[in-house]
Amino acid sequence: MISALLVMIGISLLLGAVLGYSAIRFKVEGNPLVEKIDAVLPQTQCGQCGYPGCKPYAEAIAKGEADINKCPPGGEEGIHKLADLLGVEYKPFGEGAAPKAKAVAFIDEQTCIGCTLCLQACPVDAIVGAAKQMHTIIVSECTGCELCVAPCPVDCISMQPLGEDIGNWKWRYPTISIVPVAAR
Amino acid sequence: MRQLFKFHGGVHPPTHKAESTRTPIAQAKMPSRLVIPLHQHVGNRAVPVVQVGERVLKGQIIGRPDGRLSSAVHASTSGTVSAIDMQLVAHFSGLPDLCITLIPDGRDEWIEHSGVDYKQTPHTELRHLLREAGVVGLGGAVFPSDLKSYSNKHKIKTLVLNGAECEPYITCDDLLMRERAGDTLRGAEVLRELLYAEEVLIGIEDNKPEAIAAMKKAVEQDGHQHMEVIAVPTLYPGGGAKQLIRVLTGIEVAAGVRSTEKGVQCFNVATAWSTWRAIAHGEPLLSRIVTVTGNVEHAQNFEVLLGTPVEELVAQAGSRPDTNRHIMGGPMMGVDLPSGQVGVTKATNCIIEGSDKLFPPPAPALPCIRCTRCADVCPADLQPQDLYWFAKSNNFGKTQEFHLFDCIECGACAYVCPSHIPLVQYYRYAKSEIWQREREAQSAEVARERHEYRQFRIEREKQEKAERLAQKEKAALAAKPAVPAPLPVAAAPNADPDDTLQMRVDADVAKANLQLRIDAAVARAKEQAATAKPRNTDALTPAQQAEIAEIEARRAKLREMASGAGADDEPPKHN
Amino acid sequence: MTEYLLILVGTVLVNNIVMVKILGLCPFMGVSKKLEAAVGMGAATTFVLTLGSGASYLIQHYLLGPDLAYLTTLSFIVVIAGIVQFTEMAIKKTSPELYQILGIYLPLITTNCAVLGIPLLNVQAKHDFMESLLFGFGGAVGFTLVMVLFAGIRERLEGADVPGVFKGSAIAMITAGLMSLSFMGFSGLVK
Amino acid sequence: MWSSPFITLPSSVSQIMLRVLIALIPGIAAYVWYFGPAILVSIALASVTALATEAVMLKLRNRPLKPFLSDNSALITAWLLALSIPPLAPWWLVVVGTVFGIAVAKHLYGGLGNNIFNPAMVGYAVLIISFPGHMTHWLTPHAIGMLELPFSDQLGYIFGGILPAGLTLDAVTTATPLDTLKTQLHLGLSVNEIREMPIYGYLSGKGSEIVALGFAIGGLYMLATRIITWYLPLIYLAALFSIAGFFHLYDPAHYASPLFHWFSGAAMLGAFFIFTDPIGSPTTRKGKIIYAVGAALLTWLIRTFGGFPDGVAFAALLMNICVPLIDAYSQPRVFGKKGDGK
Repeated sequence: MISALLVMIGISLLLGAVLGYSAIRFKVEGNPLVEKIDAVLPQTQCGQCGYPGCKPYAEAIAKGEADINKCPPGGEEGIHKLADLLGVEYKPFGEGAAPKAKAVAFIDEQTCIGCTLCLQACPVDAIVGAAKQMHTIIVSECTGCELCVAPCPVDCISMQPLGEDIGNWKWRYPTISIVPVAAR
Repeated sequence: MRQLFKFHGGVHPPTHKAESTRTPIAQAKMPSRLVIPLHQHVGNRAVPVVQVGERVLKGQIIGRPDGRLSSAVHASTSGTVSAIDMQLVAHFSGLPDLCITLIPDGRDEWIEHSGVDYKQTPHTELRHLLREAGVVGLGGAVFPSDLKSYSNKHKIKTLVLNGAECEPYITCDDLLMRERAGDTLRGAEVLRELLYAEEVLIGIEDNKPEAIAAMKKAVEQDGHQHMEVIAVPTLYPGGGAKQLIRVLTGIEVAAGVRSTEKGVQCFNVATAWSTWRAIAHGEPLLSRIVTVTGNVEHAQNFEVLLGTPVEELVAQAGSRPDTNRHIMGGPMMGVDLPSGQVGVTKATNCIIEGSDKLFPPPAPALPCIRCTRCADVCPADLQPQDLYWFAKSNNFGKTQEFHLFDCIECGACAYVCPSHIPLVQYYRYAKSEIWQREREAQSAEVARERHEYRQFRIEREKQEKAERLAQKEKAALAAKPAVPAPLPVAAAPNADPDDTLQMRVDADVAKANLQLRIDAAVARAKEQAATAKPRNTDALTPAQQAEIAEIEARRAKLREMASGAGADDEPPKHN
Repeated sequence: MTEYLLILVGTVLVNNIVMVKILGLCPFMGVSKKLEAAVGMGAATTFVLTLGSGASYLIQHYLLGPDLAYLTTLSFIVVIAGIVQFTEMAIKKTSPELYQILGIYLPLITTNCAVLGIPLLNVQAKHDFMESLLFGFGGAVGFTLVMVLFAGIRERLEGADVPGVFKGSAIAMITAGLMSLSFMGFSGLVK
Repeated sequence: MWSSPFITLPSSVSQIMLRVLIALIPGIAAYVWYFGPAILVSIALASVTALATEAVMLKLRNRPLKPFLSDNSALITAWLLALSIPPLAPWWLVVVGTVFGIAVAKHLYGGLGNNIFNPAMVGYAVLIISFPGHMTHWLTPHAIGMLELPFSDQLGYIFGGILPAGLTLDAVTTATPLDTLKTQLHLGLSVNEIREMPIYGYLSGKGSEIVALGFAIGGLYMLATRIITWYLPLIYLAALFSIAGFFHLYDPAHYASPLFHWFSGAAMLGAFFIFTDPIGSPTTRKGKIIYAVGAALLTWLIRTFGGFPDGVAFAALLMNICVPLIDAYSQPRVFGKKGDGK
């Protein structure tokens, strides 16, 4: 009985010592994961995930506080990428959080009064203008986050879906195949 | 006898070239109107420099190059600009692009032009002339020739002149070489000078003996020292630039590598001819030779003004009534044109009139059985069955691992596929999806930078404000014991506590004023909106209203969180 | 020498720990979606198993002996847990990606029945030290081999037109079954 | 809109598969000549079962019937399976094997082109593991002159399980030449002594060696019509020859000659019809070579040391497992790129 105890205690002490040493030897600083998650997110900074921007959301995911299916602009593919990165199961979007077609904000220049409220709301400084001057959207920088729509006191901002032109046209998935293949 | 090299794979589709080589090149009739796309080349779209209603002369620039990688567009004949708008163009998408519509006046009146002696002209000047003349690669790639005729420090040993013309049906280069060998070689000589190339190898597939003979004769007659006409085996896609370079020199130019880095440059024979016209005669690229063949009464090559609507062109060859499609280019890589109204462009080497009899609609595709017939014919040594497997399941990362971007879309794989899978379409689909993702990743990167900079800016402003306030208070504190001091200078105006107070009041007033102004403006705008048109929030569906409410709620939450975060951060510091 | 070779061939192919003994299925199913993950898991398991077999032999022979045989399982678990902890820390430091990919399956090597099974089988078969090491190493190599092959198949299956209800784990299980069927071809090769 | 290329060669999957079936005919003809028409019964049985299973599975998977039933791939599976099992076996043996092969190994993976394992070989493996007794009773060739069951009685056994009074199955059947060799070697006889037994002919078993020759002729037809490429079958045969030859030279009393290996069991059938199944073999040239050598090694190992009489089916299945990995690591050099294609 005593010998059994001694043996177990001995093993435990030895392992404890080795593990204690390696805990110091293999110490890992920081969490490089946040950067990786942030790189997957679409950077719209729209806050639809419930966090004030993409980086905070990435931090929350890394800490395990947030689900991976809270980013509609990232689309299904974004969730798949996050699932792959984190080694977790894919999770579909919740009710009513489905991604919308990409759109950019458009300011009706007739109605704009130049109040600068939308300038303050834009997370990527994609609206130019000055007080009492008409504002306009820099289409190429607009992420389509919709955060400028609500602050406008005269409701002159609307979201316009991006049309297809020769520049951004994409080849379609071939359809004449008789075996329908569901995209993953 | 020169040693020739081989490339992997290749196919032998029926050539159908004899139909259109029976008669010499004919001048196409002046069309009723010209639809000239402003984007006929690789790079940026040309910028229109004429107005609607303006009269232009033949050869006048109507579209200026935009940026370095771009080319000029000219009026193909004299006439009046009737529209500058979106028209259907020869593009896989079938989408419209910006075109200039010209109504010819029938006088065909040239703008003043003259050639130069290329031997007496500096190279930069020659390249400028090419750019102004809108000369681009006429083999189908339409890359601006001025950029290609610059070796950029790389020593060019060989200039390959591409007269292979491997695609079935197309014979425009064949006829060009038969009838205009002299000027073509002169143009090649100019390009050789520009590149300081040691030799010019003219590769022509051995199914064009007349063209080979004509070119050989011209080389002899004009005494071109560094030129050699070489018959290469007929094998599709032996006329691809990379493949022809491989066959003639043994050099392999990988995807994403410029051939000049390997000491080779390749031009199409028609480009060489146009180069000569542009340099020696000052004639910009206004027309090209187009093969009209397929389902027509008399297949033939025509000299066609750029912008000529395809319908008017094919009518001259006697397009048969059961024609149901116009294919621009060859049957292996061509574009199914969206309409007969599309204008001929610099890339239009051939128009094939198609019918269900000539090109039966594709059989339904069966699953891939991995028979590797596609891999056996792939000229880029790819594994098309694997590319297909991953493209089919949207596994784009894997397609790139299997070198999707080395695919030249020659169509040999789909040609031999016993399962009749539209392989090339899968590759194009995968490529454009990857491009889109890259675009998105880039814009996400930009957005991230802008967002981070904005946050940095806001933080800085906050800090500066805090510092200013702190300074003021410090100054105020310092000022109090300084009051008895006789020096009024020490009491800086803004150091006065009353002053600070005054400022705050001012700020409040300003704020109030702003609010007033905003209110007034809101009222005004509302009035205006009410009279002008309904507000965008009027007449909303309940779903939209719910959406707006949801966005509002999100914003409110954000504000709350932001202010919460701000409170946590006081005093401001970076962690 | 021949004996050692036979042990190796026997454990890698004929009595493959996953395909024939059907041990260690949870990492086999769990970490075989990606080839790199499978290779990483195989390497980690090989490390743990080889070290574990050696350590458990020493404990069995020099610490426990016949008197304390009832402590075998308990002490083996403790030792294996210790080695897994160590491996986990080492991987976290050297390859954060692999650490992330392996995720929960890395600490779960502890409860991988193959990892406990092999030292226990060693005891049962009365292997000497060298044989124990080889048996552990061979078993782990066999585990890695089928993991990697299986991961290759699963990567390809992602593109296959598998009927809806069989997508994912179901077809993976069937594949594992058919692989096991194929491995029966080795039966009789080594006694 | 339709995109280029607008022209294709007129070849099709069903045509390729049909040629494979045609190539099997010389071997089957030899089979009938030497062993009687019972094999035709199992081929017919397997074909009907295969098509029916295919149809049911397509229906269940909601796929069109016509293009897949007419692609002839199910027939190849059926024929190969029928040729691998003894003709004198209860009818349900063929049916179970075929159903399992087509339903599980083919359609659960997504049908034609998607399977990992060769369906016929999966069916065979399931049968030999589940019903080993039924899988060892092979017909004796006419040439030996042993007691033979008339065809009508064979039918009676296949469909009714009834043998004529006073006959046991063992009396009218025999083990395969490969199986006999293995058993007798265990009993201490040398290869040469065993080869003196009446079931052996010039190279291998009487009759069965001619059947193998028939399959080889069919294989040459497929090579000539470019249905298969030469390196996979020829390298397989060459590798099998080398391995067997090496050991035969080392100890002729215990290791059979390479030609015996070639013309015994399913080696020829495997070389030209099983290993060359494009869906279950690597696509790269290098990969095909690795695959062929591996298959030959496994065939010989299992035949010589393993517990099963023939190794071809298991070699095929084991190599099927390796194919995705072989493919991944044997990518050829891409045009213009160095070595590994980077």
